[in-house]
Amino acid sequence: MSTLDESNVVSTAFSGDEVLRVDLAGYEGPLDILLGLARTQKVDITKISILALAEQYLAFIAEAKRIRIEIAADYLVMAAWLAYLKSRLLLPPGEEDDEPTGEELAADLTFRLGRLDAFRRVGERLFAGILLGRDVFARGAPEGVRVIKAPIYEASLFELLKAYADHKAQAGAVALTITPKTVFTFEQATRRLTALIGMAMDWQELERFLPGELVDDFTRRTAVASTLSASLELARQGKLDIRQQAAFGPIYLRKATRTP
Amino acid sequence: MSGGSELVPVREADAEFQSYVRMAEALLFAAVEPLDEATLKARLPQGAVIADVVGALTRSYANRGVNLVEVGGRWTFRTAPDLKYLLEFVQQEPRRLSKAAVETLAIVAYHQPVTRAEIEEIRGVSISKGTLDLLIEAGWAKIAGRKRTPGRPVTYGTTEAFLEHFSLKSVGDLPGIDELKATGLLEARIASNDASGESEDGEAEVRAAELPLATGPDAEG
Amino acid sequence: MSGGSELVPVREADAEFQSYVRMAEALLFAAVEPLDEATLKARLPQGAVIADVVGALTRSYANRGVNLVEVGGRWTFRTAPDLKYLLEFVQQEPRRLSKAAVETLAIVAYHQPVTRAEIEEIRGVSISKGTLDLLIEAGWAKIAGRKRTPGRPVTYGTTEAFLEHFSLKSVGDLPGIDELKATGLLEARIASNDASGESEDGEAEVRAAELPLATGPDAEG
Repeated sequence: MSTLDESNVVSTAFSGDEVLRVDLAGYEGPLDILLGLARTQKVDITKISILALAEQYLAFIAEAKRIRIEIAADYLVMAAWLAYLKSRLLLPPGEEDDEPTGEELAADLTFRLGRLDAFRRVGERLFAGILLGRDVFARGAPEGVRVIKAPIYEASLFELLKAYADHKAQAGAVALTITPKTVFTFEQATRRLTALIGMAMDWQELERFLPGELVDDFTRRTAVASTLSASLELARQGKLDIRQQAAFGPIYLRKATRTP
Repeated sequence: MSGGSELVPVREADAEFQSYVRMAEALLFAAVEPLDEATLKARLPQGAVIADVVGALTRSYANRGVNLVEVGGRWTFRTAPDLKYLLEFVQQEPRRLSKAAVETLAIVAYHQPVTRAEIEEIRGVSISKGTLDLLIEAGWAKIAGRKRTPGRPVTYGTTEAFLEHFSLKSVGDLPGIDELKATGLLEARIASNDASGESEDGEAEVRAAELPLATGPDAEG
Repeated sequence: MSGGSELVPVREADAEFQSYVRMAEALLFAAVEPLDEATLKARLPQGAVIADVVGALTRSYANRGVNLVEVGGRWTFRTAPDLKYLLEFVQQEPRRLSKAAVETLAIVAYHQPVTRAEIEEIRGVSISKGTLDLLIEAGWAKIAGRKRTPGRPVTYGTTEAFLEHFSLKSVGDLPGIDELKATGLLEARIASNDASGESEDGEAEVRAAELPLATGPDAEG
């Protein structure tokens, strides 16, 4: 992205020596930040050093934390994952054979960054092409010939879907007042936990799996309850391990060591 | 159609003059209304003699399917008079469907086969007779059959032309409630309690048989 | 646009062929939208070879201020790209798309048919409300069908209006698509891990185990 976004903020931050300017506002998630950071290495995206990238990202997040910027959960999840990746990359290979090697994980990340980068580039090329109404123009006052199949009546798919959605919205509006929105449901917890547990190679406190944006104490309690229920269900399915060392003590979760 | 330009045919060969012709051609083509000399003069490079440029353009289009014509001192492209017949029988003014018609069409698409009474029940208002007729006239809705309930009411469904117009492979490709939400078309909060509402169809006849229709025009917009 | 027409240059001289060219010219000039072969064929006399007629017309307009171009397999006249500076006065307010929308459109275009989950996987964030529906509203994206994976998710693709807007003959004409294909970036997954390439959708766990995804349904604004 050569224009109109804030990814330049970090570029400048890391090209100069340790002048870390942290601003999460312009970013669309952790992958976007990683790509911004990767660009500062000024090499072909397929040749970036993932290890250096991981360190940059961790420094970025640490700085954001230090100056108390609100960080969404997925940025922290990525940080945890990169810390894990870093340790895998630094560790001599050959241990724990059931896990993908650090190189494999790094290759996967490189692939994803390269892919996102590629789609961004072609997106720019698309808009740099010959656009109707900007670069070329249709006849200003056509006398009117239409494609034979063109109907007399016009309606777009958008209108059709919007009409139905609006209708549903109206129909649903009555029930809306009854449903408290603040409950973090069992389904949500299961989905979230399923997505996150893969990163928990080691024991992590249950608290760490709670969603980041818990507005009040009530929501938080529902989140704890549903996440605990979800973890029990996932443990039953053999997808994760649970540990609690004392009554009322903290509960720890990790990815199941044996695949079910 | 200035006869004067024929006196200086040399100029037409020159590249600069040809570039003016190209510019005038593009301008006259893209303009939403006929352009006068002053407008062309303002857009073309200084030194372009508009009468000559327009004259050359007029001549080069003289025998083509489209001609450059002068109307009230302004120029515009028009279909050659002898080819007007090609356009006449196909000229049609596209008309937009009303909001009520689009909504009815959406309900027919999502709930087919559906009776008129069911549509009214779902929409909460009675539908004017013209709405379904119009959808049938547009070629998007058709009579699908009859329902096996007392009175054997006619049911409606969508046509092949409907699928074609909206680029759908099948009716099953219409996004469901969750997908509408995911796309951003439906407020995310709303329909989470709608899982049961999904299967309205099966019970519709019961309800339709029991409930009086909302008849007032005041039920919704 | 058929290369074949060059083999029979005789025809272009013949009066009948020229009359077809005039007719096609008139129709294409008068048309509100690009015309396809079927539409031209239906309007022209029997025996007119549309590809030849359109080819001749394309060539005769090649160096003019207005060109005949193919978009999405249909033909239309457009002003020559090099004259854009002249026509700024008719320019429409360009639709300003957000970075997210441009990226999403690129993924839909180059990766179609693509599910919402796949778009999210590539972008690493959940799709914000208003991105896909904006593209659908602009008439550039449409529902392409459903994927044969668990849950049969809706897939998205681009429309003819998209090709028209970006002056593309077909999806295969997208800039850089060959490079993207050659680098393997359009393939679902990197080969190194497990070969779960095809059915990405149902397997959130597999992906999550490899790389974190954006998890919150509202991870972005």
